Amino acid sequence: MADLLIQGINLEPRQLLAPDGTTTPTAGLDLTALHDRLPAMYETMVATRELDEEFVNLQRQGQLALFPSCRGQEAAQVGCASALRDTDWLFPQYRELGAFLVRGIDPGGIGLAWRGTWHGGVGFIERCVGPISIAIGTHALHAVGAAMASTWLADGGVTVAFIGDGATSEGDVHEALNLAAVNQAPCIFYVQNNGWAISTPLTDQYRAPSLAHKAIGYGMPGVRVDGNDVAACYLVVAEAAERARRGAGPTLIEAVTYRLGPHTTSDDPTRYRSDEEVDAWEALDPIDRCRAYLLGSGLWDDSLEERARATAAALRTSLRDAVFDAPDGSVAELFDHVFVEPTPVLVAQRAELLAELGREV
Amino acid sequence: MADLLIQGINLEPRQLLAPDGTTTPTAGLDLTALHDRLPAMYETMVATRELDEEFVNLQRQGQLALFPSCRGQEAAQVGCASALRDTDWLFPQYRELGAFLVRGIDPGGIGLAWRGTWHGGVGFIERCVGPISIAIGTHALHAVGAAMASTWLADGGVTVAFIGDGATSEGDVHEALNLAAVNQAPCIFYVQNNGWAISTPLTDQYRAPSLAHKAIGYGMPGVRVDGNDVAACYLVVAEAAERARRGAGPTLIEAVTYRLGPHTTSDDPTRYRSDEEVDAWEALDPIDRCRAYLLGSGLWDDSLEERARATAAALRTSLRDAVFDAPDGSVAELFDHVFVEPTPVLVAQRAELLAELGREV
Amino acid sequence: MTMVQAIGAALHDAMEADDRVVVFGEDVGRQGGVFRVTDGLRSTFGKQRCFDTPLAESAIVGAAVGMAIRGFRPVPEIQFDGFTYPAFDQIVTHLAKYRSRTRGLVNMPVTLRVPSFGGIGSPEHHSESTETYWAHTAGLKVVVPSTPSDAYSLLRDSIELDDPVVFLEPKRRYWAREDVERGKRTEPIGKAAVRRAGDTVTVVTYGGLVVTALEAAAVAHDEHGWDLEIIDLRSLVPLDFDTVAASVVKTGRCVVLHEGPRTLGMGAELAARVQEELFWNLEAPVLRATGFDTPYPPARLESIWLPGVDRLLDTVERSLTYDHA
Amino acid sequence: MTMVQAIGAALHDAMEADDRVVVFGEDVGRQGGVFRVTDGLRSTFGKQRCFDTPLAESAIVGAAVGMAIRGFRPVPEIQFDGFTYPAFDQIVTHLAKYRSRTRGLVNMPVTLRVPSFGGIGSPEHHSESTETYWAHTAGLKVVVPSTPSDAYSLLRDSIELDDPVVFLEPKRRYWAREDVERGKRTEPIGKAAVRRAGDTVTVVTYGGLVVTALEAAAVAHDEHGWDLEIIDLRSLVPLDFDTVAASVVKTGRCVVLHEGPRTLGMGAELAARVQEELFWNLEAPVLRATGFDTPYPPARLESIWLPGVDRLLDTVERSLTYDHA
Ligand SMILES: Cc1ncc(C[n+]2csc(CCOP(=O)(O)OP(=O)(O)O)c2C)c(N)n1
Ligand SMILES: Cc1ncc(C[n+]2csc(CCOP(=O)(O)OP(=O)(O)O)c2C)c(N)n1
Ligand SMILES: [Mg+2]
Ligand SMILES: [Mg+2]
Repeated sequence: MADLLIQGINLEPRQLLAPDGTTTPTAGLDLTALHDRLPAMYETMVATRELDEEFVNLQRQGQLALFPSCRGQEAAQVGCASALRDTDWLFPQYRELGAFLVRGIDPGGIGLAWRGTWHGGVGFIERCVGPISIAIGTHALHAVGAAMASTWLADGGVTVAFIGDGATSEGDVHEALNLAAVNQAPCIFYVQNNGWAISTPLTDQYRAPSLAHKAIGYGMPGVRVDGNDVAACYLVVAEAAERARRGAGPTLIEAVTYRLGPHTTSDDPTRYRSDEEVDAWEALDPIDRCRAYLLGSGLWDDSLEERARATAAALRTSLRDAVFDAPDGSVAELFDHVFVEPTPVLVAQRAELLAELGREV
Repeated sequence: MADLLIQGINLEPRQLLAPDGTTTPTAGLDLTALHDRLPAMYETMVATRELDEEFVNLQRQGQLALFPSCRGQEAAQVGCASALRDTDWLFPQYRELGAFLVRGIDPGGIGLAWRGTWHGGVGFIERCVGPISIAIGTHALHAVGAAMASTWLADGGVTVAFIGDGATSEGDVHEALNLAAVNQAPCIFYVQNNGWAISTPLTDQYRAPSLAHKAIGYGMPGVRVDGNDVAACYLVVAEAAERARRGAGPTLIEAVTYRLGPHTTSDDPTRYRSDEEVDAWEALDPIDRCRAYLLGSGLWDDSLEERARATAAALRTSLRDAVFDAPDGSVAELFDHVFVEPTPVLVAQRAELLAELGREV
Repeated sequence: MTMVQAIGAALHDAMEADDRVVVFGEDVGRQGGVFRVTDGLRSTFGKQRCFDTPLAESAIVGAAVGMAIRGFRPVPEIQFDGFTYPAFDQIVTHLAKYRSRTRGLVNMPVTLRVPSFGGIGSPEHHSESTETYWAHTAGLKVVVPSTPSDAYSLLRDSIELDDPVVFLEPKRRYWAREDVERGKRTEPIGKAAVRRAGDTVTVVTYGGLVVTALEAAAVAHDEHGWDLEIIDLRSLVPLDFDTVAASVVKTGRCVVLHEGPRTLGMGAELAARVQEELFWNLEAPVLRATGFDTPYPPARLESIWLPGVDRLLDTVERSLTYDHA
Repeated sequence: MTMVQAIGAALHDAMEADDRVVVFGEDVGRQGGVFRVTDGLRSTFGKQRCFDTPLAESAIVGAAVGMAIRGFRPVPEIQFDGFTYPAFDQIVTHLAKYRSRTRGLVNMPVTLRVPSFGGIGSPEHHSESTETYWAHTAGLKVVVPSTPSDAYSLLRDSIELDDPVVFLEPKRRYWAREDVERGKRTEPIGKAAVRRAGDTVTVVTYGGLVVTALEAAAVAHDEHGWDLEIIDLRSLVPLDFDTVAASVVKTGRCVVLHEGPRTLGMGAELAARVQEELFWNLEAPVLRATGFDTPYPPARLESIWLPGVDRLLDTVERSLTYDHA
């Protein structure tokens, strides 16, 4: 394992749960401290998986314009978000359904983004979560600004930016890492390295030994974690959050995981990757792994699975109810949210459009 | 010294010549191989220093709008450029007078940029040097594109991007480093860390152990070199160039040096830095150091100093002749260079302006 | 051939004709582009001439500048209109100005392909009208095809041109079909096309809305007996003002149709030019049928936000009934 | 007080009035800004409220967005006009759209200060007219003061506004002096000022060229007996079209004066609007006295490239002598 320590950063991702659900004998981390939390995380992972499927169904039924599945990344997302306080701000990319559910964001509000009813979704801000952010990498800077604000407010808050492997190539992510480091902002850069940026593999994305190694160039701690191990993700984020809260600055975490589904419902991954690769990662399913551990450690009881399925079913229903044939929203709203008070030009254009629509009716 | 090795990169800059002109007993590097080159580098450093002074004079006399002095950075620039072939492309920021002189760029052509006669200067491209680039960091990407082109052309060329410590914070520099690494482009990122970005000190610019450490996050070699040691700069660049030429990819070099003068002639550095700091660096003058070594190693002869002064004097004269009360150039040219063929709008506007000027006469 | 195929064919033929042409961008290699425009280029020309880049738009344009300096003719793709913004500085500061800065010594034969505009129900940032940003920037040519055969021809021309071209491809016409004769050039860049002759009102438009204008013209003719003259600009820089002027001299009325926000959209420039140069020919002001000064709407609202046949005909009617109120 | 001092005073007073106001950017702290605008703020308010950032413009704007989300009122500075371009994506994609995207839940009370425009012999990229880029982008307010007292007042108003403002400071007026009563507000954002009343021709301008227009008006009056009405827009978004219209109704003639490239400059929008709404009031087309469609020239050529008194008077004369050629 020593040869995996490259420039002080361990290439072997931190892991608590082995793929078969046994405990990895690593770093003396105490898993029992997590025992009261693991069942809830399991439940949320199952709900995430099922709700994700419902999103895909709804897209197939023409109810959603598009959907980016997070299948395979449930542990990375649920583990991370579960380690934080509800008042800690999260800045997601777009694929973080697991984190959204931890925060209790209404599935319908997420669905409205993918239906094309409202950009960014509805119900995020109220839960201290930034809107869905499609312009890759840009939101990392919002996270840093928000984290700096936390320092000034002395609110003990931590801010997390969710970033894809592809996103690390954008200039904005570099500027964000650097700005956070210079200001020792209480910010966590949480990279979900899921192997692909649409069709672009990691080898065309970067040449560093790992994405965690980028931390060195910013003077912040960098850590790789097994992104399919919900316990390890939880603990690594909890450590980084603790460090951030006591003023010790930002951390770059690379959660090594895999996007089991297509990039979005419009994508055909067979054009660029092999079934074998996908199968190998299917075998590392994060939910199975967590269930195996719960079973092996005596934490399991059948009501947990029932509860998980029930939660999932309720979320699916709530999503369907919210988006199925949902009304399109008002075009007037578009004009009303541009500024606090519409400019004369907007007032006139709004009236013009309403007149046009009126005439059409 | 072991504690200076942070994550495999040596914080102690590579050095061949100690400040007193004796040889530093480092890394078994053979200085004698450089003996036939050192006198010429000395000469160019002296010429750079003197021509730099002439630029400052001309600015004071109102002949130039602005000038950014490179005083103190002569070794970093001359050492680097001297280690390259004349057909290797250089992409400068704006302060690289030493490199320009190595390339034989006419001082007048440089002066026309600072006089405000022509953006970017005149006579650069002909010498495989990019125009003066004021938009910080942007030219690093041009260097990568040019380096990729070298690979395709199989011309054995190496491309160098000159970058300031401040520039490393820009997103473009990150994208450049990453793109070069992924493509193993024959490119050298040569950071002159001169302590300041206008009034911003290094502590507000980055938190990495050194700028060379950023190389780790791109999977390329990173090296610190004493930027006031012309021999070390030469050798470190020669090594990187050799590596690039044989297809082994890019290198990030941090030349640790100091801007002895103000940021530009408009700047008042007493607002942000102490005399003590400047004095400490004055004592490390790169030209004195080289002269001391030449003296101590028997390479000196008085005709060298004479030649250096004569070269410098000729360059000063040539600069004065080119810029003093130089004509303003033709406004028509502005219209002619926008496109290969001017558009109808440009043809009309050009005529309009010429008519206006005609009327004024 | 669809427009997607026509563009792919143009890239193929250009790469075949000149080995200095290189194609790159996000997902253009292995995947053949998210719209399959570059499908097959990597296997035909090798991964040196058609390659995937890291996810970094500024890098894509900045590297293209560097390649052009060294004699290549890069044809980078930006995956969607809204993702030209991270590359804005490289486009405006360098691509547009490099020739000037080097006093004409270094040309920038770069063709920046951008799947553009709205109308296909895309998510946020995927439906932007960016043409004002480029057309206002001195040093860029701006080309917008509306048909597959024009897409083929204008792209070949753009790649052969020694100036930088921002090539805006109307996504909503990507699947439009037309017989395209490979190798054949239509009119050159800088020449507008009169897509329908008429003498009632001049309608000036480009890209995806040319079809909208033609549909409106059919309705106008059938229902009102108006004969609209439909001008497809084809390039915004250079602008073929002569063709517009000839039409307005004939009709005395002009409506500009574009989908981006009205304020400082192309309609502003065209209105300014037309009234400056044809003041006494106008029977009514130049009017604008456009998108609104809001962010581009979510997919479900785009069809009512976008200017369609109704908005255009309303505007034409306003032009025709304009009087000394 | 110079305009530099007036802006500094406005920052000081805004920071004193509201401790959520934070000022940051390149060299604004220790150095007090390259123009000394922020001089003294760091020592008065501490380095948490006035600080130097790394050299990264996208970071400056992106972080401001994040701070605004958390309730602060950031007043970032971009050191020069041309360096807004690396931040273009954050400005257009986020600053302008965040309120819409969050359905009105998150305001963006960010005032982006940008020393702007040419005329002081600066090097490349330091003299850009960027207003078209912002005014065309839905969701941004664009404010351009022309006098020290307006600079003070408009900046205080901008900082208090819950919308994002791009605040373009005409560098060439930085050292202009005027008695500025601290704390006093002039007219609000969205209200143009008639700087000189007249009934011959309406001249619409803003920023550094207001003085040029007034000089031209004096010459016009003395040498030709023309009475120019000079309108200083003060803000481009919102645009006070009523004031422009009232003037054009009176004069029947309008010239727009701005220094950026003509194509799609503010003159295009104003010409389009004026002819759209005041067609029958016009005795001549709206004309434009502007910069040209070239990159901004090097310092030694700027005085002949920039529109000055002569170009404006030529244009006014063209307006007055315009007839049915
Ligand atoms: C600035 C920008 N460029 C391009 C795109 C198009 N795009 C959408 S997702 C994506 C890949 C993102 O990859 P990664 O960051 O690894 O996230 P993942 O999709 O794997 O979760 C690309 C290129 C975009 N949305 N934004
Ligand atoms: C994109 C951009 N932002 C800001 C500036 C203004 N500016 C000019 S030089 C400079 C500092 C550059 O520092 P550094 O990279 O360390 O180079 P040095 O001047 O020390 O040689 C700044 C901020 C600029 N020219 N370009
Ligand atoms: Mg990914
Ligand atoms: Mg520096």
